[in-house]
Amino acid sequence: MKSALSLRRVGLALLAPAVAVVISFTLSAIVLAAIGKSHALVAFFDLGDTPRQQVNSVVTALNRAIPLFLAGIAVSVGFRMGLFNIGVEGQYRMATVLAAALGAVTPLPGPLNILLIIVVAMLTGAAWAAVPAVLKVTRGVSEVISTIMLNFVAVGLAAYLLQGPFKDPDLPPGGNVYTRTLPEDSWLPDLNGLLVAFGLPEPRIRLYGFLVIAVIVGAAVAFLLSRTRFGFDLRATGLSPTAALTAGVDARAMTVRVMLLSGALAGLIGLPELLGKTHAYGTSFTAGLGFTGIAVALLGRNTVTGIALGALLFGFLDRASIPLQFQGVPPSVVTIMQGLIVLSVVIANEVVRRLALARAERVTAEGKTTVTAEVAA
Amino acid sequence: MAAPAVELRGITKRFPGVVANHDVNLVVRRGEVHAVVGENGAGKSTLMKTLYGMHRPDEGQILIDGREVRFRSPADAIAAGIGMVHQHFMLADNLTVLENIVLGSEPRKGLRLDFAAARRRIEEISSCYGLRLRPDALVEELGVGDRQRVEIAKVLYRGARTLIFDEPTAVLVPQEVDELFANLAGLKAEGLTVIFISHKLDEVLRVADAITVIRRGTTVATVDPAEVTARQLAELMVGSELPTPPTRESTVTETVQLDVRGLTVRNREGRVVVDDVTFQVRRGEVVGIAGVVGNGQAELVEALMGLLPAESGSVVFGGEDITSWPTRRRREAGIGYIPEDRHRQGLLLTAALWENRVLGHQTLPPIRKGALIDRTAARADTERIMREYDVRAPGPDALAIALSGGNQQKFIVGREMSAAPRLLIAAHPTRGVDVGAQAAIWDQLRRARAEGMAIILVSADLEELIGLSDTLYVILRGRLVARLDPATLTPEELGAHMTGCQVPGEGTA
Amino acid sequence: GCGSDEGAGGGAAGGEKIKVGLAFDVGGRGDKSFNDSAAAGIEKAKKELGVEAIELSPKEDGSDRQDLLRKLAEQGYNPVIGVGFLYTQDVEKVAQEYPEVTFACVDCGAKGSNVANLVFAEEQGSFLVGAAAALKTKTNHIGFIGGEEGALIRKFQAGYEQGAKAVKPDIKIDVKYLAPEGSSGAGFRSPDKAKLAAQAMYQSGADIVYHAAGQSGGGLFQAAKEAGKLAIGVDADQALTDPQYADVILTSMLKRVDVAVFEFIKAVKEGKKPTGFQKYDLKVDGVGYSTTGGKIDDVEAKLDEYKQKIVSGQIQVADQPTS
Amino acid sequence: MNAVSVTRTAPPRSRSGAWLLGAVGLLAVLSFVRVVSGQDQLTSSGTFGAALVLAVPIALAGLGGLFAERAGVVNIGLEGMMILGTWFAGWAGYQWGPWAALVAGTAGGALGGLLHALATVTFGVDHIVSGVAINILAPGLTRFLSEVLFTGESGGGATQSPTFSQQAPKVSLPVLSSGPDLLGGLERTGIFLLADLAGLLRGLTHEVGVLTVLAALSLPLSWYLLWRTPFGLRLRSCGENPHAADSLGVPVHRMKYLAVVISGALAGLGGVFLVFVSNGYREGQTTGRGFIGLAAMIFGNWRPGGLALGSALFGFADGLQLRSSAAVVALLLLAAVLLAGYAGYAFWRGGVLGGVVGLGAAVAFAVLWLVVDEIPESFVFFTPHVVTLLVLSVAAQRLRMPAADGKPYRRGEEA
Ligand SMILES: Nc1ncnc2c1ncn2[C@@H]1O[C@H](COP(=O)(O)OP(=O)(O)OP(=O)(O)O)[C@@H](O)[C@H]1O
Ligand SMILES: Nc1ncnc2c1ncn2[C@@H]1O[C@H](COP(=O)(O)OP(=O)(O)OP(=O)(O)O)[C@@H](O)[C@H]1O
Ligand SMILES: [Mg+2]
Ligand SMILES: [Mg+2]
Repeated sequence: MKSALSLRRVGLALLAPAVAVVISFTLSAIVLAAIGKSHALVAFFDLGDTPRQQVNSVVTALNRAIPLFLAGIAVSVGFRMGLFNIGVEGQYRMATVLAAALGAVTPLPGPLNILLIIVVAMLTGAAWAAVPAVLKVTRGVSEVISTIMLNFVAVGLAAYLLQGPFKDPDLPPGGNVYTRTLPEDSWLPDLNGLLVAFGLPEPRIRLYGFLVIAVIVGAAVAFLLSRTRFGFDLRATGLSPTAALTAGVDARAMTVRVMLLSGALAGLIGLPELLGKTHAYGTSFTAGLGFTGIAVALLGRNTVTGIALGALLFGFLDRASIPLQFQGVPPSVVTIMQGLIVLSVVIANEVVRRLALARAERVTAEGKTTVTAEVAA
Repeated sequence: MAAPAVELRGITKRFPGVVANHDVNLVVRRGEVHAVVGENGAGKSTLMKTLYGMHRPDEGQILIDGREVRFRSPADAIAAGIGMVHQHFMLADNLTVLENIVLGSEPRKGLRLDFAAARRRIEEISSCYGLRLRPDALVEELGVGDRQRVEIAKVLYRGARTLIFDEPTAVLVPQEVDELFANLAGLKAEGLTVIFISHKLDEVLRVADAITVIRRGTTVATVDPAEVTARQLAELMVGSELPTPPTRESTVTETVQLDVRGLTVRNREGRVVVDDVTFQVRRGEVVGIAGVVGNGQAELVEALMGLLPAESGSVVFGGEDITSWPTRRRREAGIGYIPEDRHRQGLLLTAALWENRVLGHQTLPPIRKGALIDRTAARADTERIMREYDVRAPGPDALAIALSGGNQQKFIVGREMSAAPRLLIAAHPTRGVDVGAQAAIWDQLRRARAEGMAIILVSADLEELIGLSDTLYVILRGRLVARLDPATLTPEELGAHMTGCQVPGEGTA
Repeated sequence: GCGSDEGAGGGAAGGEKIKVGLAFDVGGRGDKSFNDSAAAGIEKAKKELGVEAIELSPKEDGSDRQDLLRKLAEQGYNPVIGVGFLYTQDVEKVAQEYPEVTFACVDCGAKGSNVANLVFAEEQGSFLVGAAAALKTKTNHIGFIGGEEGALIRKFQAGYEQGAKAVKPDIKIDVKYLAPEGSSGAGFRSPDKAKLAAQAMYQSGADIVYHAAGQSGGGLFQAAKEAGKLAIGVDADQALTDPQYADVILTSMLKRVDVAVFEFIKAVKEGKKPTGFQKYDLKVDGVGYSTTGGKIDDVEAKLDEYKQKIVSGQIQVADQPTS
Repeated sequence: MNAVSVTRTAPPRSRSGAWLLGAVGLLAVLSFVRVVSGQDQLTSSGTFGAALVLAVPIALAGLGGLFAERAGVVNIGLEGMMILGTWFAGWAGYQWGPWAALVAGTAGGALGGLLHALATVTFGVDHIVSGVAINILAPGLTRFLSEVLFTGESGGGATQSPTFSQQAPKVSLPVLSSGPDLLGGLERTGIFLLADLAGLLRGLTHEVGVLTVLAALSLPLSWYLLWRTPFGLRLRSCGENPHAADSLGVPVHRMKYLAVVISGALAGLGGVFLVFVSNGYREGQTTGRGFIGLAAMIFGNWRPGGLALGSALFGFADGLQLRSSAAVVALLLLAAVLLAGYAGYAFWRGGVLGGVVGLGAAVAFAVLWLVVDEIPESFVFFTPHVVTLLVLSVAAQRLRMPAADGKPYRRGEEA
């Protein structure tokens, strides 16, 4: 009987994503049919003809997912305690430009320099997040406003640094401006060797070595949240600020700590690209990951595994944008689909959560079996 | 004979997995005060909500003045002359009294809300029933009694002929209760019908014209208050005896556990709410704090827990000055806390029970494991609490929200006791809890006291205060105005002290 | 069916049938500006050279520029063109991976033996419209509005200022940028801000304002119209592309991305492998000014004089502002 | 969290007097700084006019946020709804003129609101998630629609609609700010306070678009609607305590739907305004104003007057930086003067710490003003954002958001 029940529970847990995927692909099919390209739907699943193309596709999706995962984690840490850090965007921009500039001029040997870059990025992100944190606890300024404003400030400041003091003096003519390129021993090795070791063909694209760090960070954050006292205090504050306060959690200190943590994690977002692809910060450095991170965090319901899945989903959808264009489908359709998917996933989640909660209460009322806390959150 | 004002026939209401009401029959005559009693979870509120159109019955009929009605929403019930004062007040704090009262049936002048007309009408009701309303005050500034009068005004404003009160007296002091009952009598005199729910059986016997007992979702009897005693009524409800606060055999020692001197506290708006308070609690002693809600007892407790800073004065705990310690450090030093509002302060409602076991005890054994939380230990200890305190829940993984109020409260008591605190601050430990659970909690408090725990008890239940306390203080406008001996005190005397209208000197220990 | 896949000829201009892959800057085709100009080059190549072409756009955040180029190369497109300096690094990378493919990058300074940088002497064209503005101003006061402040747009500013000062050394020039570079194109999409900035310039006495601000330029024209003053367009002949503003557009600085793209494709088609910097300057009419509406007919002779001096090297136009 | 609320019923007359006094005082300080620094743009009618143009879309978005949040629905999707507003306005405007643009843009925004209501009210989705999804959806949708509908139209393309042939009408105050333009004359005299006042008045009355007038009216109108009518009371009750509202027969779900749709419509109207300024739809022309609007609403403590103040402040700083980078430097002096005033006030109130900090900051700004004669352009861009942050951190924050804001509501479920 117990196993039958847990089976049902698993069923419920899987129901949400399943329903969501069905709904969103139905919607996508409708959109595609509307522009007379219904045949293009397969492009979502078609990773390529040759194994090598397939590996390429997967690596493309993964490379996109890694920074999104980090962004989602950074946002979620704040969310878990009820802090809305919209400023992840600005935090990673400042972190990347400073880390890139500093990493290019330090004389440290490779691995140490990589470590330094990571530390500088995290410290910068945390410092940039410290502003709204301090304003909130000392002056009661809503972090929603201050982080929105600081994002704009970060754009201007980063532009100033890039065009001025951090600009590579030996740039060739042309419009693009970079910081100095990192010394080659500070480039993070890719993981293509690993793929080959698994018997896969070597992809043309480099799988970001930062994947390893992202996984470690994810595990660390999951551990921090679920096993440590700090994590408990954080989650308790998010679930009920009043109860947490009564339990002796110092709300102001927690606000500052969590903002700093969120900012430090945000500092990592630009590094996969910096250390694995561009090796310099420039005007063309990917922007907007902080905002997408909000969607990813919420899609993953602020849990580390959920965020990983959400980031992968975004990665795979984004990857499809190019094959779809070859089919004559404009990239805007992919964006539309992303929006639809986010909406249908969360709606399905919500419906299923309610079903589960109702069941939990029913079972409790019957007083028969155990119900876990998974339905919460 | 005229048709009854309200008649419920064979009402059944099912929630997923629960039959909250089953074949309930209730007849309420016009112009009577009709009480409904029953255990926690017996289905009283559900029945009243059904009558008020908040949910539809699965089976059965509702008759108003002999005619069958079907309510689709409270609006229908209101139109049929039924009004309800809910167990948890249904007021918007940030709106004015006037706005709360007229909401949903506003007088209009063209497009706009006719404030003048509304004010006139409210003042009329206010003077007619002696409700003393201030239409332009914000509800958040009001005390509990005021809020209840706003609720009553809401109902009267809508021209209700039948009024439902769900546990109206749970949070009132005797004087306020008396006033409420005077109001009820006034309503009755005007020909209105009153249905009310209460756990306080003596009260019920005092004011009701008829009493219906509900057990496990169904009506078991309707009795005449003149013909039953409280004890008989309780037996009808639960089949067990009505508990009384335990008798006293002093366990007070000489060791002072808590020494509060000249404590002054300002609230978050900067008003002095605790004013130069001095008292001591010895090991093995229960110190009761009595006071009308809003006289500073909540802030006093918060200051003792470190939730509000002390403006001046000192708090010495076991010889150490803890005046400026943060909450966590106080808890670590051995202060336990049963907060007043269990939903907002005591529990993480959407978290598992075992996580709630951790709450407030993150840094204490057996939960603490370096910087980590020992989940296994937390689970095991949750199971122990469930066993020892008779918390009826499926297991440590059940969500706190899924427990009934009484079980939630027993769990909180068990949790706070498990750290073996040297001082326990218990605020309204049995509020809204049914008679069985109440007895269990009293039992626990008494046992802890016998083992040498110092206890500060804040309660609105005067029987409880008098029955449990070794020493009783009365707090009025932030000051301790009397120190009383519970051994010789009646609730009425205590009530008089609390409202500040006692003859000076009388009853002072 | 014209022959097999393997190198069969059959295009209108003879030679090999080639497949051109073009990746737009964020904004993509239909931006009425830079990207559309590149698209026009492709259209011309399709018509006149009989080439096959595909046009792709990156995601809004531009994160997949490199993937676009790679996919094009992988699918056998050759040449592959990236439009906009943001492609610099990506073209460099992908060109390394596909040495057999010829790449072009518009406005870039990309390295690589199979990369052609199609660059323009915007400062030279801007010099001439600056001179025109100085010749036509009645108040001795003109203005410049840039979209986002970066190296590329500063070239426009530099040339404009130098040209104006060449005519009137004491001329007053107001300069305003709408956003810092890296604002995801916000500065090129804010006609309202351009309008307000232009209003300020006109109110303080300027009577001609030049813009290098993409779609924000519409706001400048609007302001000019309302104030009864003049404006100078950019990239394309804006008196033609925005006919309702033709009466306030003094002239436009032309930047012939279409020509550059077309010529590049043509060269590839002819079997050449253009590499390094393909500079489109006044000498080859890669930049210039428009005369639609005849508002500068009276000073054309003077402008031609300057043009000759620049072409001959007598005047060196700086590509960054002096101050 | 625990702040006292300020309002009850109609504000007493003395308070509006205090407001007026404060406004005049502020203008006097501005005027003083203008005279000392010689930066006429600080108080020119052009600057105030620009401030108005920049403030209106922010205020409209903020007003949209106000309606939604007063009914208990957090609306971070304002940006997306504004984008929808711009597109639909562009689409209708070039075909049928400005009035059609007004209607279509408003309806477009309302459509976004409807979607948000569907997700949050009917399905109980987290409000922020739904808003973020709308912010993703709207740009994709509008891009797609442009590709389909604008490409091929003369002057239209994937990123813009054809330019309107007809402009939205504008009005000026006769005699005072047009024709003889008495205010303009007064402004040019440069007399202390008088010229500045003239600048302010002329900026607010010279060549003002009808939509600006509409937006300016919509602020008091919204206040009236929300605080003086039964509809408003019901709407606000849904944001404060939906259970109470429900128990009194207020149709909570319907009210929330209505509020969120109005919210979207107002955000859409903000979009229409932008389209009118540029005389056509341009992709991305909202440039984050929805977020700024949200910030302005929070800045204004969920009240129309406050959000108007927040928008005006932002608009003024933005207008100033657009018109004159040099005048931005003078803001340093302004900050110094105001901070000195704040410090004085703090000392007078007995707050030594606040006073010392304020005085220190005042001196720092004054020194900065003396040594800096030009601010790098990159810094000038974010003047309005920094100004907003500075004002927020100096003004004591007693924010009170609607008690049930952001909480999903289902009948019978206790919070
Ligand atoms: N909305 C609901 N959904 C599911 N079950 C409910 C709901 N409301 C009440 N119940 C269940 O119905 C039963 C009766 O609850 P009700 O609130 O009527 O009790 P009560 O007699 O008022 O208790 P108390 O004295 O504690 O107020 C309980 O078992 C409760 O769990
Ligand atoms: N919407 C609901 N869904 C499920 N169960 C509910 C719901 N509302 C109430 N209950 C359950 O009904 C029971 C009694 O509810 P009620 O609100 O009367 O609590 P209570 O026992 O009086 O406690 P308290 O005094 O804290 O309100 C509890 O078990 C509670 O969990
Ligand atoms: Mg009840
Ligand atoms: Mg109860």
